[in-house]
Amino acid sequence: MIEEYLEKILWTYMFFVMIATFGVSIYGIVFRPNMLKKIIALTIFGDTANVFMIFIGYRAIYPIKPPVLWTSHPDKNVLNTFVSQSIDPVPPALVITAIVINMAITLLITFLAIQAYRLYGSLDVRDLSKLKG
Amino acid sequence: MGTREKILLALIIISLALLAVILSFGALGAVPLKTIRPLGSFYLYFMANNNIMIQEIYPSITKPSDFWAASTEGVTAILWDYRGLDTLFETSVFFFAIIGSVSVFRYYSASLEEKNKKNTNNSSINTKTSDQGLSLIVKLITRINFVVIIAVSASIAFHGQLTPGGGFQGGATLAVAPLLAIAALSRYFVEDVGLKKNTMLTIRTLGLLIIGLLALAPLIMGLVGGNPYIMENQPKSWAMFIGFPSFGLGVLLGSLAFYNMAELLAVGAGFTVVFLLLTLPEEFFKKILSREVGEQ
Amino acid sequence: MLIELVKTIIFFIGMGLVGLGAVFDLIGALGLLRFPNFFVRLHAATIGAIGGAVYPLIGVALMAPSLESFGQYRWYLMGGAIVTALFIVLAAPTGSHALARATHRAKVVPVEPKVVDHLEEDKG
Amino acid sequence: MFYLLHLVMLVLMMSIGFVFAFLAIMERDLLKAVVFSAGQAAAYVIVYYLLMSPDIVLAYAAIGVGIYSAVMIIAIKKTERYEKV
Amino acid sequence: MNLESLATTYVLIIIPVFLAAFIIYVIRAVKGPSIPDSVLAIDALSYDVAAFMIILAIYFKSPFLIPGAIILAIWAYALDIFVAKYYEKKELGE
Repeated sequence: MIEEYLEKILWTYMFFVMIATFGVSIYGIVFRPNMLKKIIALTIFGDTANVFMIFIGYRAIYPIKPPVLWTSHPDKNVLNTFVSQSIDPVPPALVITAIVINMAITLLITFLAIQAYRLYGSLDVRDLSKLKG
Repeated sequence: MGTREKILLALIIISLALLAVILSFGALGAVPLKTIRPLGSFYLYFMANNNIMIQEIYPSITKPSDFWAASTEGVTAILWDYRGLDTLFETSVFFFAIIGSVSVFRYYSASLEEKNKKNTNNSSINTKTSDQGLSLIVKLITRINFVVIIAVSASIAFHGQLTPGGGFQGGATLAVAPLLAIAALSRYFVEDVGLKKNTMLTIRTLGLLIIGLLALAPLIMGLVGGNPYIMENQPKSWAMFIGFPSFGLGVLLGSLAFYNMAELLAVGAGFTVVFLLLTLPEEFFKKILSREVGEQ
Repeated sequence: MLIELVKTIIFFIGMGLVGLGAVFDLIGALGLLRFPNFFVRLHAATIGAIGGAVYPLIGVALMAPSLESFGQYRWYLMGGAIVTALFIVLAAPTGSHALARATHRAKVVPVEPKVVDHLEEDKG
Repeated sequence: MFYLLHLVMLVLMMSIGFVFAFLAIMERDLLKAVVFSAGQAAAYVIVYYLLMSPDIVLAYAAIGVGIYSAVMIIAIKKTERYEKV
Repeated sequence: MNLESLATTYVLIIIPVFLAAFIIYVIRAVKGPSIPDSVLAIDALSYDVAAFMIILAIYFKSPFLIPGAIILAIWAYALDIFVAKYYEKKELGE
């Protein structure tokens, strides 16, 4: 009984921590003036979103294993035990795609930021917005 | 902070609080489920299944091998087989991001030639001395570590269908080798070894080309004999080309191993290009940019 | 029979190493917290990295052959542990060395309990 | 009992990740922010590990701890280190 | 009691010690007056996390959780080298 309550409280606490991280990173993206700081905040936001997705796809059971089969020739019992213990493999597959695309976008933005510094001598968005032409 | 920022901040806080309330009532599953979802269960049953059990679960299926992904690792099976097209376009996004980066730094080749010319004129004093890179200890240990890194990345990529890992993970591990070489031994060492920008671009394009050809192979074979399909590993009993060779559930499982190797090449070479571009000395860019501005 | 005995002894040696590693880890962490400045903390970091990471890894590698429920994959566990231990033995001191040398050169942190500073003299 | 220990580890690592993320955003010294961001990535690596997805551990350890930090350190070296307020 | 359950129980006792050490490392990384202090703490934290991952593989009885450890160790080393290079040289490519 007490374990169930504790379990629920702990899971809810984790979701709240995640939402707090979302809030902090959105603050960084919107209000910090430096472009590199914006990029760091963006990566933190993306990572937290990925963790959120994995959390939703998780199974709350104790003997839990990654979705990898032990034997290459499974019979019926092995397969049933495997499915009853393994996590859902769909969210990890989605998250790997998300991580790669995040990283590609971050690389491109970083290159653009460096080029902007070379051309205009500043990374501050307030300075960059005053430029003309 | 102006009025607009205040409104924006208030909106952010309100939406996050709304999300928190929704979650705490358990809408998205504040405590994760104890059972598995049907889609996940499908993937888990059929990713490495040798015709067992399928007809019990889905009696309508007459040819069980139609759904077989030939991998003992669930995530790789989904990435390169069930959602193969998605991964193909993801690799393309990575490819075009690097194309964009190269085109942003498009003065690269000119500056490198200038640097080489300067070196030959000045009898290359700063490029060959011990002044480059970090201390001798770091250089030696880094050279030893290259062996470990390359072996680990190869094992991660080539066993991708049996143990956790795969092409992208192996490529991201392989990328640490040029990165450490750039930091510890200087980028001139990397270019002397032969890892130049254009070579790496070629290898990367080759990797993507292999992936594309592998994906299109069933289509081309199918166009000849009828019933074409694309990018899938599992044998199709109704098609002319019944799938890539899979020698039992041994080491080489269908096309997954080839996809992983090609992805390893593409990702490792792509990261090398990025780091070679990023660590270019700043003074050449300044010179070139000032010249261009002066001409205008 | 003899092989079983040897395996069991090796297993207990491995367990001892894992426990020793945990204790060393805590000691290294406390040292890193309590020592006064960067150059002194390098000692504690070495205890944390070598004592806290390499010893447990060797211990796991020794424990692995007795874990029957892992099947043939216990050799995979053993190999992974040994390779990681080998890499950390090589990398951790090198990383600390590079960091200490760069910190000294850039004068980020003053060398405080200083009797003699040969690195400074070498630089001239 | 086992399950609760698992949950306590998860809670601890999420909290460490939040602390590092907060410091990374609020820090004015960008180099320090990058180091804190690497710490956040290391905490999230254990979170992914405890949520039983070793594939993501492989990909994210390489990208979050290594490549982001390296790219950002190079970019800071090329541009400027302190954020203007 | 066979060796396996002994190993699981033993690892269960070990885990809190490691967690305490992690918390102390984090305190040093947050407090660290200079950047090398933080980097040193995060470095030691990463190596210990790598070891912790392999120990936990015994606890969860799953050998497929271990390959992340070596990757984490490799990239922690790379972080060290990069911060050192930042302080030592004018350009990171030299």
